[in-house]
Formats: sequence, C-alpha cells, structure tokens
Amino acid sequence: MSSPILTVDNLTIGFGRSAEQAPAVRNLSYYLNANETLAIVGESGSGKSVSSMALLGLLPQGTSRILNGTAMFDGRDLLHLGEEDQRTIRGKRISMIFQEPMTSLNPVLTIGRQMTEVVQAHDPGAANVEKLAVTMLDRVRLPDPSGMMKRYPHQLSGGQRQRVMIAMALINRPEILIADEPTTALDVTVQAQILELMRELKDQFGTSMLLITHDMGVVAETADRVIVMKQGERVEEGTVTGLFENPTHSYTRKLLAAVPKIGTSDVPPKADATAGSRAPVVEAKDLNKTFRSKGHDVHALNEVSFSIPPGETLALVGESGSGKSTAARAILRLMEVDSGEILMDGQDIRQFGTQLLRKSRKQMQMIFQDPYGALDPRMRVDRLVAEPMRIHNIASGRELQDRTEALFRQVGLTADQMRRYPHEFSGGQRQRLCIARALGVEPKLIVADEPTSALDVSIQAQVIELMLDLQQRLGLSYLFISHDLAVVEQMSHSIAVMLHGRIVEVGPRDAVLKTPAHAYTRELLNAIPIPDPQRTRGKLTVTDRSAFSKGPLLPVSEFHLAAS
Amino acid sequence: MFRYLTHRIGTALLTVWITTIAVAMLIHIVPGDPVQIMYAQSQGTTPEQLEEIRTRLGLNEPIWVQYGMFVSRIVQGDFGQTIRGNQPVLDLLIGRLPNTLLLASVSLVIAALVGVVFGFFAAYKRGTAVDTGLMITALIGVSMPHFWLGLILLFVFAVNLAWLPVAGEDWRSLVLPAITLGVANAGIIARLTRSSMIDILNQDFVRTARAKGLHKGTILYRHVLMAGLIPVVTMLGLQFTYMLGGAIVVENVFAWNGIGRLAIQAIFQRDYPLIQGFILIFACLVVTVSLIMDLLYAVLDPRVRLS
Amino acid sequence: MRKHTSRMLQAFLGGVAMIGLTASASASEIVWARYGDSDTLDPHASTTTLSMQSWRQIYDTLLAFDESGMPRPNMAKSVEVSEDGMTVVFVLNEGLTCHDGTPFDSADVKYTFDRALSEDKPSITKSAWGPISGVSTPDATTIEVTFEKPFGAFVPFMADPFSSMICDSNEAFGDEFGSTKAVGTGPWKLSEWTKGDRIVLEANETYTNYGHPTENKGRPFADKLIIRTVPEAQTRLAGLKTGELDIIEPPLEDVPSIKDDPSMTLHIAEATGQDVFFEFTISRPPFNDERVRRAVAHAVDVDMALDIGFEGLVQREKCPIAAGVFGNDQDFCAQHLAEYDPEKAKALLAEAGYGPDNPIDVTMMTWTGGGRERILQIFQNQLSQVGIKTEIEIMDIGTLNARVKQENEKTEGKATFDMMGWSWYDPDILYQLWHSPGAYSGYNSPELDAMLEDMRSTVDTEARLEIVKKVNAYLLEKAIHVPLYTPGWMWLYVTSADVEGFTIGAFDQPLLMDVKVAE
Amino acid sequence: MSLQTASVTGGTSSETMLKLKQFMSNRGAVLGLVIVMTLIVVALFAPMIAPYDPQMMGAGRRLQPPSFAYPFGTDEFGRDLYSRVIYGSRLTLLIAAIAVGIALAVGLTIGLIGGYAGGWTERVVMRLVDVVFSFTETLIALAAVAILGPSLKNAMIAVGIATMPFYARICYSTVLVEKNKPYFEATVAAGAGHARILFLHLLPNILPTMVVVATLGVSTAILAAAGLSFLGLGAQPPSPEWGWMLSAGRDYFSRAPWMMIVPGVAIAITVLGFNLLGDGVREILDPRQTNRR
Repeated sequence: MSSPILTVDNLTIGFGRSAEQAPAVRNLSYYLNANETLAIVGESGSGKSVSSMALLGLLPQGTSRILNGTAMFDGRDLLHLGEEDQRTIRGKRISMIFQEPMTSLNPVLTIGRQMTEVVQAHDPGAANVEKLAVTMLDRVRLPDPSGMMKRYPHQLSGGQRQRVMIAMALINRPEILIADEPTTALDVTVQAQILELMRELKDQFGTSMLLITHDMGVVAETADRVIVMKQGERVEEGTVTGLFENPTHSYTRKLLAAVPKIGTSDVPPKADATAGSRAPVVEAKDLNKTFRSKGHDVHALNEVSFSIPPGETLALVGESGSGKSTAARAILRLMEVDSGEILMDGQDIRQFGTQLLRKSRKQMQMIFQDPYGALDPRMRVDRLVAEPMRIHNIASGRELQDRTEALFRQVGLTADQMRRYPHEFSGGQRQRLCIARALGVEPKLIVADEPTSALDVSIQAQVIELMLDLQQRLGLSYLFISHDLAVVEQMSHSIAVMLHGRIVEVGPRDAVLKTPAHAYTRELLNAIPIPDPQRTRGKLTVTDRSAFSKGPLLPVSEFHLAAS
Repeated sequence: MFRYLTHRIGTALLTVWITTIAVAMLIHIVPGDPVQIMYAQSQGTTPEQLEEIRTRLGLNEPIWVQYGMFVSRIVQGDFGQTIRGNQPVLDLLIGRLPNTLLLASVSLVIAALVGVVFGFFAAYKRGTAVDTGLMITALIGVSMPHFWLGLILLFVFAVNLAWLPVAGEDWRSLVLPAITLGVANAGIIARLTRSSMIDILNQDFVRTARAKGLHKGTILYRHVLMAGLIPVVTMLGLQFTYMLGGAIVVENVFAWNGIGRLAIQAIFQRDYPLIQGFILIFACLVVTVSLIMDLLYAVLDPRVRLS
Repeated sequence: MRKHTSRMLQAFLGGVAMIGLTASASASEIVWARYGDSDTLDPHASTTTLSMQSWRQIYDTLLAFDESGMPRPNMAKSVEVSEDGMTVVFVLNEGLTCHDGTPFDSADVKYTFDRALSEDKPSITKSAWGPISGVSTPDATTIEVTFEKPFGAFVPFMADPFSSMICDSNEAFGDEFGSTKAVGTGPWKLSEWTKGDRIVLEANETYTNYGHPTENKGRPFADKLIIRTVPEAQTRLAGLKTGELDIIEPPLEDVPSIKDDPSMTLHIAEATGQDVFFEFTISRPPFNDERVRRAVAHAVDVDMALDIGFEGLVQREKCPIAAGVFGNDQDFCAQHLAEYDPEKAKALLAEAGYGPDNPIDVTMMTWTGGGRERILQIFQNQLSQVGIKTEIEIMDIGTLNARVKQENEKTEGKATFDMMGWSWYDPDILYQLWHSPGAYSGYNSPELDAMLEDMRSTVDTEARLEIVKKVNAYLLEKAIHVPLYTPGWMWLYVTSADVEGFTIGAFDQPLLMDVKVAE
Repeated sequence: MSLQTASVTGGTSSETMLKLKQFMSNRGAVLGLVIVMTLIVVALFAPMIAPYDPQMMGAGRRLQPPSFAYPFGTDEFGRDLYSRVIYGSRLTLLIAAIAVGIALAVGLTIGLIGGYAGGWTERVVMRLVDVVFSFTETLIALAAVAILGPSLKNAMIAVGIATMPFYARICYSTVLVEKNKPYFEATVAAGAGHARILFLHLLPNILPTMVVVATLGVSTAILAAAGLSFLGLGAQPPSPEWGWMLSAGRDYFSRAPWMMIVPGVAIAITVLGFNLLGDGVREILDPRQTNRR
C-alpha cells in the first residue's frame, strides 16, 4: 500500500454557542491512501458530513468553527489554509459531490456553463474547454452530451443531474473525490448505476474516494476501508471485509444487525392460517387516476387492483413516481380516483358521502413517511393520540385518558410522556406516536406509507418489529408502501410491484422475491446494494423503463401474476 | 412558456375587468346622493333638474344596463367630464401620466440601486457590523413617514437653501421627490434583497460552486447575484406599483403635477368621474407593469422560459 | 426661472451671446403663483375664485368695476336701464376684436347670453343672470336685454367675470372650449394650459382698456403672463425669494416677516365682497331655537380668533353682505348682531333648556384651506366654555355645499352648523342664499321671501338700500346668517421688489395691466 | 434538521424560555420592545404624564420654541406640543389596533377559507384579493376614504381594508404550506371534520405567522393612517393625531420648525419600534422569511 495522501488528525468541530462544550465532531483521525475508497459511516448526527466539509472549508460560515486538528494533504494543512490557497485545491485537486442532485446545480445556468467554469476557475487560459466538458458528459454516459451542454438542470432527471455532478467533480482529474451520500436521494436502480459509474471512473482517473454514507449496502459494495462514526466520534475502523465479518464495537454490531438484508428472512411474518379464505379487508378494483402536469397527462394509477386479507400485509413496491403513494391515498380516499371501486365489507367507499366516509375512516388508519410532519406541532401528544377516538366518539373523559395511556404503553412509550409536545420526541418515538394514534380506533387496516424510510437503520428495525408485533396481537392488516425491498421482505405476506402506475407483478412474498417473473422486478432486486462485501453481483443491466412489458397480468403460478 | 404567458395575460385582463365593475359601482356605494354632490356647484338646481341629470347619466337604469353603458363609453375612450370645470377626464389623466411615470421610474432606479447594493452587501457580510449598520439604515428608511421626509427635504433644500427650484417640470424639480420616494422604498428593497440573497447563499448550488473552487467574485456575481436577482426583479415590479401608490402622497408634498395630485384633488372634491377614471388608469398601469415584470421573469428564469 | 437661467447664461457666456439674449430678456414675463389651478377657462362652468381670476385675464366684460366696486362702462360705452327696469340696452365701443382677429360685435354678446341661458348646458350661475326674457341685437353695436321682471343686480353682474364675453368663434371648438381653447377679448391671449401646472398667456397687442381702473389703457406692459400652480405656501415664498416667481399668495404665517422684508411687498385685497359666516341646520334641535343660534354667536370671540388665526390681517364683518358691497353698514348691522358675550350665551342656553345636564353636541364644518381650520379650533375652544361641544369636520368646498344642503334637508340626527363663505358684488347674494328654496335648502319664511323679492325687483337705489337694511336686520336678529369676517380667501398677495404696478381691483381681481417686471 | 426548526414553539416552559432568551439576545428586538412598551405606558397614563391639557390654548404663549416648561415647544394656539404628542400616542395605538384588527380578522378569514376550501372558492376569493392587492395600500385607502368620507374613524377602516389583502395572502400561503404538511393529511385520514381541522389544527399553526405579520403590519398601518391625516383625509382638528399635527405644522415651518419635526420624529420612532419588534418576533416565531410586501 502506498503512503496516505490525506491524513486527518484530531479534527474537532463545534457549532454555535455550545461549540466548545459539545462539539459536533471530536478528535477524529483517519488517513486516506491513493486509489483507495474510504467510507465514513454513521447515522444522522454522527458528524460524518461535517467532518468532510471541513476539509474543503465548506462549513457554514459564522455558525461553525474548527476547534482543533490538522488535515495534511500534499504537505499542507487543509484546515489552516488561506481562502485563496484553499480555493486552488477545491475542485482541482479535491472535489466533492453532494447528496441533493435536485438543488446542487444552479437552476439558471446551463450545464455547459457549469461544467466549463470548473476548468476555467483553475486554468483561465485553458483551451478546448467545451470539448473537454462534452467528453466528460459522455464519460458519465449521459445521452447526447453536446446537446446536454445547452440544457438547464430542471430539464434533467435526478440521476442525470448526479451524473453531471460527477462529471463536474472529475473534469479536473482530482486526486481525491469526496462523495457525501451521493446516491441517498436516488431510486435503487439509479443508485446502482451511479455507484457502478463512480467505481469505474475512480479507477480510470486514479482518484481516491472519501465516501460518506449511512447505507451499509453501499459501503459493502464500494469501499475498501470503513470508519464508523457515532455522535461525533470514531468508534471503529477497519477494512470492509474485516469490519463486516468481525465488528468489534457494539455500535457497529448493532448497526450491522439492524440492516435489513434481502434473502435473509426465510419465514414470512406469521399470519392467520384462515386469512386467505376470509373476505378481504379491502379490495381495490381497476383504479385509474390521471394527473395533468405541464400540459401532458401522467397516469398515476392505471387499472390497479389488489386485495388485502385480514391480518396480512400487502407491500406496494416501486420507485419514485411509480404511483404507490397515490394508490395508498386513493384507498383512504385522501385523493379521489377517476374510476374504479374500493370495496370495504362489500361496499364501495367511493360512493360514500361525507358522513359515511368519515365513519369508514374508523376502519382504516394511516401512518406516514415523515413522522416529524405527521404530528401537529402545536398539539400535545396525548391529545393527538386521542384525537381519532374523540372524532369517532369511541371514548371520552376518564376512559379516553385511560385508553390513551394504554396506547402509549402499547407502542413502547410511557405515560409520563403524554403531556409533551411532538418536538420533544425523537424520530422513532414520533413514529410510535403515529402508530398509537392509528391504533386508537381499532382499525382493521393500517396504510403505512414508507413508515421507516426517514429513520436511521437502528430505529427502522425497532419500528418494523413493533408493527409486526402489533399485527400479530391485534390481527391488523397493513398496506405497506416502500421502495426498500429488504424491509418489504421482513414485513409482507404478499408483494405488488408497481411501475408507471401499473402493477407489473404481484404474488406471495417468496414467489416475487425468489422467483421474480417480471424483468423489472428482477432489475430492482439486482440493484439492491448488498451489505456483504463477499457477495458480488453481476453486471447491471439497465433497461429503458418504457421497454418493460405492461400488459395485463397473467398467472405465473398460483396467486403469482406478472404483466405480459 | 406559452401557457404561462396566456395565464398572465388572462389574469391581467381579469383584473382590469373586475376593476371596471368596482369602478362602475363606486357611484352607488358612496353615502348620500352622488348627483347632489356632483352638482352642488351649480346654483339653485331644482329637484327636477337633478332628476333630469340622473336620467341623463343613466342612474335610473337597472344596474347592469348602467354597467354596459359605462363599459361601452370607456371602450370608446370616453371617460366623461369632470364635475369641477367640465374637463374631459381622460385628457386630464393622460396629460399628467408621464409626470407620474417619470417620478416613479426615477425613484425606482434610485431605490433599486441603493437597495440592491445595500441588501447585497448586507447579505454578503451577514452577521457582521456592516450588515447591522446597513440594515438599521434600511429600517430607518422604512420607518420614516415619507411625506415628512419630503417636507423636510423641501424646506431645507428648496426653501431655505434655495438649491433647487421649488416648482417646475425640469429635472432639478425631480431631484427631491425622487429622492424622497426612492429612500423610503430603498429600505424595503434592501431588506428584501438581503433576505433573497441570503436564501441564495444558503442554496446547495452555492456550496457546489464553492466546492468547484470558483473565485469568490465569480460565485457572487454569476451564481448568487444572477439567481438572486430573479426574485429581486419580480420584487421591483411590485415596488414599482408601490412607487405609483407612494407617488400619490409625494406628488402632493412637492406639487409634482402627476395623476396622484389630481387624484387627491378629485377625492377632496368628490369628483366621481375623475376618481373613476383615475382608478381605471391606475389599474391598467399596475396590470401593465406586472405583465412586463412577469415577462421579464420568464426571460430571466430558464425554469419558466423553457417549460 | 427663465430669467434666472438667462442670467446665469449671461455670466457664463460673457458678451458672446449678448445679442441673442437681449431679445429674450426684453420679453418680460410675469409669473404669478397661486395655490391651485383654474377648473376651467369656460366662464360658465365654475364658480371658484381661482377660475374667475384667470377668466379676468382672458376675457373682458361689458362693464367694469371701479376701485370702489361700482360698475362703469367698459366694452360697452353706454348702458341704459329703462324706467320700469324691464329693458337694459348696451352700446359697444367700435373696433373691438377677438384674440383670433375676428371683430367682436353684438352677435358675440348675444352668443354669450344664449350660451349662459341655454337649456341643455346652461351656465352654472344661470340664476344670477336674472329673469331674462330676451336678447336682441338691433345693430352690430347695440344689445337690448329684456326681463320678465325688474332685476336690480343685473348691471353690476355685467362687470363680473361670470359674465365674461365669449367670442362666438369658440363654438367651433366644441368640447375643446374652456379646456384647450379660449378666445376672448381680454388683455391676455391663451397660449398654453398645462393643467395643474401653468396657464401661459401672451399680451393681446390690440387690447384697449376702456373701463378698468388701471393707468395703462393699451396692451399690458408685460409680454407674457404665466399663472402657475404651487400648492405649498412656503414653496411659493421660496420661489419669490429666488426670483422664480413674481406674484404669490404668501403663507399667512410668514406675514410678519414679509412685512419687514424690503425685497417684497405685501398687498391686501379690500372690498372683496367675500363674507364668511355661520349658518345652522334650523330643521332640527337645537338650532331650530333662535336663542341657541344667538348663543353661538355670543359665545365666539371673533376678534380674538382673527388675531390668532390671521395675524389680525382680516376684518371683523358684521353684515351678511360683505364690506365693499352695496348696503354694507357696519354700525347698522352691529345693532342687530349678537356680539361676543359668553355670559349672555350661557343665559340664552339656560333659557332654551340647555346646560351642564343637557349639553349641546353638534358638528361644526368648514371647507379646506385659508387658515379656517385654525379659526374653528379657536371657536371650538370658546364654544366649549359656554357648554357647546363641537366636533370639527373639514372638507372640500363642493363637498361642503352638498353636505350643508343634505344636513338642512334632514330632520333628525346630530345638528350641524358651518362656516360658509360667499362672495358677490351685490346684496342679491342674500336672495340666492335665503329665498326659498335657497342655495342650501336652509332657513326660509314667507316674510323673508317677500322682502328678498322686493329687494330684487327694486331698481331705485335709495329704496333698495332700505330693503337691504331690513333684510340684514332680519337675518341678524334671527341669527340665521351670522357674519364673521372678511375677506375670506386669497386676499393676500406678495410681489417681489422687481414688480411694480400691481394692484388689486374690487372683488379680489388682481389687475396685471400695469405690471412691469424689472430685469 | 430543517423540519425541526420549522415546527415552531410548542408551548412548554423550556421552549418558551429558549425563545425568550433568543429574543432578548437580539438587541434590535429589545429596543423595539422598549419603544413599544414605553408608547403603551405613555398612552395609558397620558393624563398623568402630560403636564398640560392637550387642547388648552394660550394666546400669550404661541409658537414658543422648546424650553424647560414646554419641552417640545408650543403650537400656533399656544398648546403644549409635548402634551399633545403624549395624547397623540393614544390615537396612534388606537389606529394601529383597529386597522390591524380589521385587516387581521378579515384577512385571516379570507385566507383560511380560500386556502382550506380550495377549488372554485379558492380561485375566486384569491383572485379578488390579488386584484385588491395589486392596487397598493395607498390607493385602496384613498378610495375607501373617498367613499366613506374623511374622518379618523374612516381612516382606520380604510387602512384596515387597504392592508387586508396582504394579511389574506400571507394567511392563504401559510394555509397552503400547512395543508401540504403530513399532519394535515393525517388529521383528515383520522376522520376529522372541517371545524376540527380549521380551528384545532390549522388556526393554531398559522397564528404565529399571523402574529408576525400583524406586528409588522402595525408599522404599515400607522404610516398609512398618518399619511391620510396628513393629506387631510383622516383625523380632523383639534385632534392631536400626529399626522395631522405634522400637516398643521408645515405652514409654520420657517417660524416654528418644531411643530413639524416633533410629530414626524414621534411617528418615525414608533414605526421603527414596531418594525424592530416585528423583526424580532419573526425571528423567534417564524424562521421562514415572511417578507414584507
């Protein structure tokens, strides 16, 4: 191994007034070798982003301070360089890509302009800058690279923008590339492509990479070495294989244990044996919904049908824009569909008037992706949890209070937390509150729209466990919306895969995951980063979305159907 | 883009249309008998004569017929005659419109220059003494009653020091009213520019620009100012209409011969045809300005231009 | 301003451009600044003093007032009233011409009369022309006006700007007349009117002054007259100081310092015919009670108010018809007027049943400007001392006119009284105000109607004087028309030291024929 | 993280203390608070603070320059300007309270209905508001006075009407923001009725923003009302309303400049106070920039 090209020592960073007392990053030390990929892993608030921003002097001005430490690069301390010296390194010798591809590009400048200025900023007299930019766009495999130069960011998809970011970051052939959660905001198939691209280009350009991520799967696929951070401190460091096989620190172990791995959950969640034979809790038939957007129609739901037996979980899986959230909202009539039937106890709730509809909502409750936003910040949590019971006149007075308290206990909260406000709770606790609220009216069905995706992995695992536990105890049915197949595997009895508003495959969990019948399902499965450095996957195939078959569903085996 | 434009033009026309209704109804919502007020000047008008005037003005017709008559007259460019002195309303307004536009435009230029510069530097130096100083200055500018500032300027510079002519139509008479109107609005623009620029400075793409190693000047000019100016431009459009509103008061302080001074006179004299004409002209003006600003916005922002 | 510039230019250019500049410097101009603009140049479409003053420059009248306000021959070299007062014959001077070069003859006079008295678009002062039954023109210089009944105020009316002679060529201009076009026979020709800013007039080279009390009998001495609108009084004064303006209405508040300033001269209009007075809503309590009205008159110390409000520059007026008008007799009126006596006021109020337990709460109104809001504040203070609570409302004169009429027509609600101002050249004003229905639908009674009709139709001076006195006494005794002061508005003028020859004619008409502006 | 800052004050004591601390550390806001509190105290205890009756005239002490006996000098009637300014503060606060009250009540209602109802109602209501808004406060206030007639009471109403669209628009956009938050959907999904959603959820969440708007709106209202009085379309004499006093004083500028300067400074300081306070309140209640105008 070559000598490190970057050595960080005792890096300590503080924020705001309490910078000294409670630094966001404490005594962080690490090194990065040439041609190496070092992953810094941690959950939110671990200080992993902050520490890497500090290297380039990109910390928010005024509020944050580097309290201590050095970062030696090419014989110079990055942390104590003058602004101009730092500038000559940024984008030239060390460059960076960020998490948010939607906002990281300037919306009023063309891609070409934003590409070329990186070169010109470091070499004002550079020749053939345009040509170089086109070449780079081509190398990140963007279609029509010269046409791309004249386009504006809003005309590109998220994945395309992240490709532009990568092209921009590599155009000056930097020695180090810092990638801060580069794929977190992307769909899983896009993520796989971007990761593959980054690996490839890193090798071609001989760049070292500092990868900041929370995703163990990404780490396993991409990194050579790993640093685990927790609350501003490094808790463990090691090679990727060593760490995955032999985690020494308890936090690392916890982290690894919490990561849902596809194919590891062999036993489906227990279900009532008679479930399949009893009438479904809810049945959707031929739902259609079309939005008008910028002058053309978008089919959010296209002949979508499914049914959920009592006590079972149906997972709706798909990438962003596939229509899965629309389907969830349509079931609850939070959004009106254009046509189709939603049957509950044999009655089409689409025909219900306001009063009946409100009553029907007693049967179906919802929990949301964003537990921060789903609770009215100005209402005390006991009143929030009690609200559905109050609305549906289930209880009042002392009884209401008792029931609320019971609900708190049921979701693992304590009665002394009842008089607080939502902001005093952590993300996981808030999701528990949402669940408690949903349970109050003793619904048959809970629609859960990505209930864990805003949570850190360790918290995510707890919430899943709670939901499974409740299902068994109360015989609940779930409509579980998720993009994460690993989570889906843990939760569901059956799975429906959605693409462009259509269900392209539906069937029992194992059938869909183990013997996927539709090409898109296979691609989705293939794209999932696997948190196991030993397992490598084959070359990714990327199919044009519109090329997938979206015909009528035909049976593959019993209960297992796929689009023809 | 096309949809955007048609929508904007539709909105503009709708605004004018609603205004015509409001203006036509104006005469019916004033307390007292408008005809009596209008003809109070004439000596010894008898009730019969008043009735005749009422008939002539169509005030005895059903309200929609009156509205129809009103609109058809307006469309033909007939805004009626003033009560005081029987002058054609449209001519009076058109005659003074250039003065108001001139005043508002020059004030806008002053306000925009001072405001954008102040706001930009305050945003750039945010959290520092420079920021505080600039923003306190801006806040004082916003807090001063501009008629008062105007009078003080008038008395000090034109009356006591006699540096500028006291009344007239050349550029020197424009100096004080334009400064008065400009200063008050510069404060607002500075505050808005600052917050707009801070918004931009906090955007991810500015961080990207820094990460690319661009020069500070390039970042500020090409990335921050260019993107930050788009909301500022829209804001300037809104400010221009405020300038037109503010001009009403300032014109009266400085005896600037614009439609604002005429409007105040009309209101005092309850000269309803003139008030109606004024509101209509003002509406068209506001609508035109907003439309121009919308177009400018579309040209500046590719997200609008290319959609 | 132009003078100012040319001076600067001279200094700058030295002798080089002297020739060119002499020409422009010799073209003398008068810049006269007032607080507001004329409403119109059509003498039949406004009643404001601001308008009348501009008509006076552009148009001429058959007769003209002399210094004392008596009508004298002017365009008409003679005027003859028949014995029975039913016919008036004017004979015009020869060779009168309009500004557009057309001769002015009896046809133009008839045109003016016909226009003023027309059915569809009469002059808004139509009733002041009198009960005219016909106008005939036996020849080019003779005009015969016949009446339905005698009308004593007709002859002086022919000297008033309301009767300005309009050339019949104006007919062609249609609606433009009075707005962008105005052809008259007066000393100045309309060159340009920028509304709200300035009326630019040029000397009428062919003008002959037959009857106006100025020394100059030919064209005006100055070449140009610019009537500017400069609303702010302080600004006008500043403009006068810098030489930008020549004649201004000064800020009253600065009169003490102006008097002491040798660089300017203060002129005070006399015999303006302006009368500022109280009138009451006698349609409802408490002002339906004569005692309460008299109590108001007794409660106000007008002299003190004038001292504070107008720096003592205006006169106490004791007659319903203003000083300078036929029949004004201060001593006679004083005998009937309720003079300042707060004790008497209190007594009268107590007698009428008002007092601390039953206070009077009324609204006191007047129109904007002229320092009147100050006078009212003083009155308010004084009235509160006798137990009359008042609320002040100030509005535009047109609004006030309408409001007073409205208030008079109401029979319930909070009572009002107002400080109103009228200016006329003849006691006939009282007919307009108080003969039923009256300008404001205010007080009227059959006996007053009879007296006023008598006053109108009496042509004999002596006899008319007696009736005028009787009417004055009646109005004062009943406290219907409580006179306060004169003059009331636009009565102060200041000229710069450069200006000579400025005088103010009767009824507040500045005479600019003699004015010379030094360079 | 931004989500956390956006969910503003809960109401617990620790939270309140934190906000209070944050407010007190903003020197401008504290200055604003001091100015406003002083103004309120002065207005409440005007009869005790003012040395003279604000309407008391005295022929012998007209147009006196500021002195120990008359700190701000006297006016043309010999009235003590200091006492008049003190009593004028009552009117200023009254104007602020009534004008802002009208604007807030009407604006809030319209904004809530427009934002909540959606669809046809939303389009009609908000378009009308936009039309009124585009006319700027000054013009609307003038038009309202033209209809109602000049008086202080009408000026307050006029300013209320004129500034209403601003409140309605802010309220409307705040409702839209709140409507897009998951808790709104969560409440609907729970089966809540209109009244519950409007009054128990939406209203408490938009109120902080509206409080900020109202605090900043006070300045606008005071300036607009003073402007109307200055033009003679508001307060009538002998009211010690500052705008009217200023207007009355201008005739005496060369002889008694304090007559015009004193009320002008009083207005400026008051407006500055409310602006500073408003900025401070905005900082703690509403981290988003609710831009004025």
